[in-house]
Amino acid sequence: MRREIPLILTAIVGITFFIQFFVPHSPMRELSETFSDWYSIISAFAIWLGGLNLMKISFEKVYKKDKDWFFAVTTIVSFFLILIVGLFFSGGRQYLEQGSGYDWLYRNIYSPLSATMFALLAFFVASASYRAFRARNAQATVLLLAAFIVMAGRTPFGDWITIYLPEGWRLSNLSNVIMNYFNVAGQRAIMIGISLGIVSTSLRIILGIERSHLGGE
Amino acid sequence: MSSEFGVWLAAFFTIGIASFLYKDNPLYKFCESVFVGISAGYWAVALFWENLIAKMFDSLGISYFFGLWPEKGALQDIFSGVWNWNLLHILAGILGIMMLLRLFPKIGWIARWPLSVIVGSTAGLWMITYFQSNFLSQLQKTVVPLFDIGRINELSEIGAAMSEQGRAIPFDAYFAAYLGNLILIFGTLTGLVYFYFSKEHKGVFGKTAKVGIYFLMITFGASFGYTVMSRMSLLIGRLYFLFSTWLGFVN
Amino acid sequence: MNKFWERLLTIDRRAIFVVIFLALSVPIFLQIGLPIPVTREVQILYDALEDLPRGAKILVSCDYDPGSEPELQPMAEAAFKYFVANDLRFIIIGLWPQGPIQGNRAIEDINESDDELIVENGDTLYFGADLVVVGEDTARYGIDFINLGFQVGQELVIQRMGTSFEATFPSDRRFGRPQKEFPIMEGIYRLADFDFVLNLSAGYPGTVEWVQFAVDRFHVPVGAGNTAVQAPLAYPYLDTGQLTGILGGMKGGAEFERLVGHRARATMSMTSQTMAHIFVMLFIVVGNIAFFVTRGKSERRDLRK
Amino acid sequence: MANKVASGIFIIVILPFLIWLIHKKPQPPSVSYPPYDLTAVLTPYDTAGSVTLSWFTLEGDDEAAAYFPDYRILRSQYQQGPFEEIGTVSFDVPRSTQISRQFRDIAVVAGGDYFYKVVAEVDGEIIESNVFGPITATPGPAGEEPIEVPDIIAFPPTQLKAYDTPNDNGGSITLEWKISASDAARSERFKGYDIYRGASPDGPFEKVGETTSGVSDSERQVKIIADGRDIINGVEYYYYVAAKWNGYEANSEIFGPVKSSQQWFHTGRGVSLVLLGLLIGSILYFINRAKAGKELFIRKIGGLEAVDEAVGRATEMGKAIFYVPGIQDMNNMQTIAGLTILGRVARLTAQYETKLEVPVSRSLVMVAAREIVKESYLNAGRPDFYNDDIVYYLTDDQFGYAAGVDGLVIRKKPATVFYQGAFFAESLILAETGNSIGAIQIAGTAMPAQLPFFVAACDYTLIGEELFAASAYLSREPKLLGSLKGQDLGGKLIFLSLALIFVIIATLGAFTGSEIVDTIQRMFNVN
Repeated sequence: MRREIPLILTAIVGITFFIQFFVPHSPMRELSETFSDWYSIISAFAIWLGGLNLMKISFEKVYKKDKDWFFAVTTIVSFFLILIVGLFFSGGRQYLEQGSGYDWLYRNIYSPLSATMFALLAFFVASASYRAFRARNAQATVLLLAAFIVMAGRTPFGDWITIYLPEGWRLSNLSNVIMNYFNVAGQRAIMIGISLGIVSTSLRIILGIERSHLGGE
Repeated sequence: MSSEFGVWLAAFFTIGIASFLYKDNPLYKFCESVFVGISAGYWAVALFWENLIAKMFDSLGISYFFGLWPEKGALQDIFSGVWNWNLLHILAGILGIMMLLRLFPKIGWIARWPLSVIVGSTAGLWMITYFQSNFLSQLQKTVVPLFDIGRINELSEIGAAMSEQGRAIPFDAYFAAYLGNLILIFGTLTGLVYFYFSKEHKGVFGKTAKVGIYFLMITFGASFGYTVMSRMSLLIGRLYFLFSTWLGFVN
Repeated sequence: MNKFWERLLTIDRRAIFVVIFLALSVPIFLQIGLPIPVTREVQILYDALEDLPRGAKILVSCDYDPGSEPELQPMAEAAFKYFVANDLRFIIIGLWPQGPIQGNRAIEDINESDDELIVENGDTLYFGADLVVVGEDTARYGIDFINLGFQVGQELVIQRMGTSFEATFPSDRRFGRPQKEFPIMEGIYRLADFDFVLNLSAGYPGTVEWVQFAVDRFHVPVGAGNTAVQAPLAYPYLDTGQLTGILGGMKGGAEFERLVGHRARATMSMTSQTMAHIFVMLFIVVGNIAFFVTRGKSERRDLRK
Repeated sequence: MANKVASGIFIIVILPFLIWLIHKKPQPPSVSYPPYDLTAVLTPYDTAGSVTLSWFTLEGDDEAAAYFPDYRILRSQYQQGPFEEIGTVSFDVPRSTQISRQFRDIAVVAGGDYFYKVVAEVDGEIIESNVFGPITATPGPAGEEPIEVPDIIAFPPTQLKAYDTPNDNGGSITLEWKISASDAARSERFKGYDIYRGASPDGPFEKVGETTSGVSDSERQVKIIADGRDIINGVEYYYYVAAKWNGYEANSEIFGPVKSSQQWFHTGRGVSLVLLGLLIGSILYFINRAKAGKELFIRKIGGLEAVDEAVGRATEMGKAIFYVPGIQDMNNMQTIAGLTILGRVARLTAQYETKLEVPVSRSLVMVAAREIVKESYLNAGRPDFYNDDIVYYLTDDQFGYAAGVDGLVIRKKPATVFYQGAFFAESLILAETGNSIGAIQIAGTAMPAQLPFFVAACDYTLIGEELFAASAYLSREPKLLGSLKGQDLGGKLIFLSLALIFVIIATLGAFTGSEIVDTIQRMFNVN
């Protein structure tokens, strides 16, 4: 029960998707669509599991008067704030519409937080290029050169430092070559490798050889 | 300067998160904890309306029964004698509840059932999709002649016209015609040799794998260079918000 | 001399942060425009849009969140403006929950009318939501454009659209009504009924999934607007013809803005971007000189082979 | 047991497929269209009665090509002729649309039957159109207000064909027609087509769809569209298509009957099936060989060798280990592949009694990770050391999660951080923060865009496929090693050899000017 049924379920669902690809005849399509919907519904339940876990940990922090218990309170408050507003005070289904409370929270709290967190990357990228991109060995040097050329080539700066060369022979052209040929070749090798890894891992999962997601051997 | 409360709030959170750059501090901790709470709740609300209500209650006809949705669902169909696949969504609901049973340690193992449905559908779908889109279509595009005859012919035509105007043929056009396909084929194949696991990287094989690594490194470098651009734009967006929307210094 | 380089090598990263901040901020105040040549991948997308007949229906999938707004929002605005001005109809969806909201915001921002609302046949129509005015052209919600919201399920959503569009996106976002009540949805049963798909994507699910499902399985032309990080991933698909054009990052956005004749934020930001690039390149050069002068003495540790 | 059942199902499934492949199902009719496609109609609104002809232009007919001769319009009262020339249309007359030309014959006698054809000489070759007719010249009803006759009039779509949409599960019929001669893309007046369907040739017909102007296949000048509105398999349908032009509709002829049906095999996916079958077969073969006790070699993977060292280091320093499984859900194979590494790490931390923390961003991942860690602690003989709080959820949101993990890393200062799974932009935020506190970092992802950052900021990085090889590498379990070998031989070797062979053929083909390149490429078309 604990192990066999999950393994059989995995195999049935996995093989359905496999067959569905080659057999258009019913009921394959309907089955695969049904399983897709199941995924959506299960994840809608599962998200509460995560939320409740987060609340549990936060409440524990407050209860134990942990060092940062105040911040646990803010987490709890903001979680319930958006939950209550989104479920009850934002016009139901139209919760995403302009002017709803949910939309207001989205625009003025969620959106700036998310965008700023993302924007920190600009700083990290600069510091990483200063610190980490060193010509330590041949491989690192190649990586660095390619990065440098592409970076220069994507801005007017690249053509400007190679202005003495004839048009069409400047840095932006070199950067195009790297982007369209060397980059594509490398990406392709990685992509093919990944696809093989995925086919083989999927097959092992369907056959029940790989079962770590169900708790190891 | 903006007179809207929301904009000021947004500016506060922007500065709060950015203060992490200096060092970890209470303001950042505050923003971080708000962020974690708000975003967890944000997703819970979105999935509630879009998945639970729309996929389950609407398609089963429960929303219709309570007059919350104009369209009939699977339950109504069944009672009028028509088979509707959406009826199986009841099973999904049961699986979803099994998922929540994870909260109770004694019977938590039952959460493996819904998990296996998720993993099974992923495995089946990804196996096919990646094989088609990454393996087959990349194989297709690697099967090209070593030299692009069409482009070479084109070059000689354009070349004559361009040299009349006193201009040089672009470097990338030359490359594309004579070396492009060669690099594509060679780079892909050597890169693939690098990923070969069941043979030691020695001798000629090892050398080929080494060339493959260099191709991968160029790829990484190119991605990095390209990405720097993207990252900078994100910050520009935030700066526009601060200087223009909030403070009103520029338009 | 050696000391100086050593000091430079161990410099506090906050110094770098300050330099980058200034490099990006100063050009915003100076407002200089730079010339922007149009690259092939942007031209392909624009040409494909130009070839669409009047009244063609375009599916716009906004697969991004506010984090990527600086790169993708200008593209959405430029594209919507172009659609309205050229009598193309568009249907907004999102595989990311935040996507359709971003679509709404783009529509709100391109609206040029100063009025707030008009009353027509007893219905109150709001500008920027029900009606969009661009120059002399007007587009109306439900007829010329619609927002069908978000659906969860990542690539499975695309797969489902391939067989039934209505089952995948049953209702509209603004009124919460069944989608078939709107005239724009007439003739749309499956993904293949769209004339073009424009995917604005910042990651997963995004362009790769649209190529794998919409293009490879259902043969709909897909054009992509990507963040610059995602763009290199999309390039191999351009080469194979699976993608009909790519707008890569802010630069791609600026080029697209130029083609559709709508110079806006992407164009204005290119100067800041160029400055930042120059500084990052300087960092790499200086960092390497310091590294060679000191021969990596003060490196923290090097576990790498 | 389950694995035997699944193997069995696989074989049962694949064998019949291969048989189907040999007996290929008939393809949809390939329709070819003659040049010209001459049609004639009574000019609408013309009370005097005249006939308007319309035909598609020949290749070479554009205003720039000064050598293109005139079209000669011929008319006769009999099908067999004799035809006499009644006029010419010169190339320098602007075309009525981008693709067609029109000619109005006003010299007709009311009640007379006429046949028409068009002839032109291109490159010394005389190209004749089809003979169209008979058409009876009829004047409009007398006494009606004379209406201005438009210069260009609406023409119906022609040569409508309908057939069962191939490779689907029924409920769909594909229509194909040569576009109306009045159809010009972006024309102000041409409004597209309406599709009508009926149960019998006599009607009643009901509008079932509409589509825009323009062609789907520019070479043949045809529009192809599938009708999928409430079609019942096996029921006969009749169709016609109307071109809408300036408030006027021109109907095509009725086509039918046509039935839709379901297909058992997607013929476009044969090559996929064979190659995928080879790959799967090779994996299964080597799994079996490995089970039989055959030793299998696997090369060293640096990033995985370092796992033990990294855990050991954290133990020495008495600090925690962080394991970050990426921001994707269990529906991503990378997450699943990454979690197998978590199993190994958890086992080591249980043995060494090192503190392990796994902040996750998806609740399903939380469930799976807890199962894995629990099992590992059990296997290491330390179930007492396990508690559910080792794995905890932060938020589903990408940057919310990044902000949370960043704060945790800065405050708890772990000695070692693992990043294994699917990562996006947060990769650099995480890796840089880890770097700033001096942690050893081991990353692994199959996201090509994030690999450069991990390579730059982490000590070890598993690149792409190496992540998927991890479970075999770490466990050394024969079955897993066998599958790795199978994927090397059945995947990479086949790819390499096929690519090399076909590249040589393609190169030779390109030099000899044959169309072999296209043929080979079409073989691998993804459908």
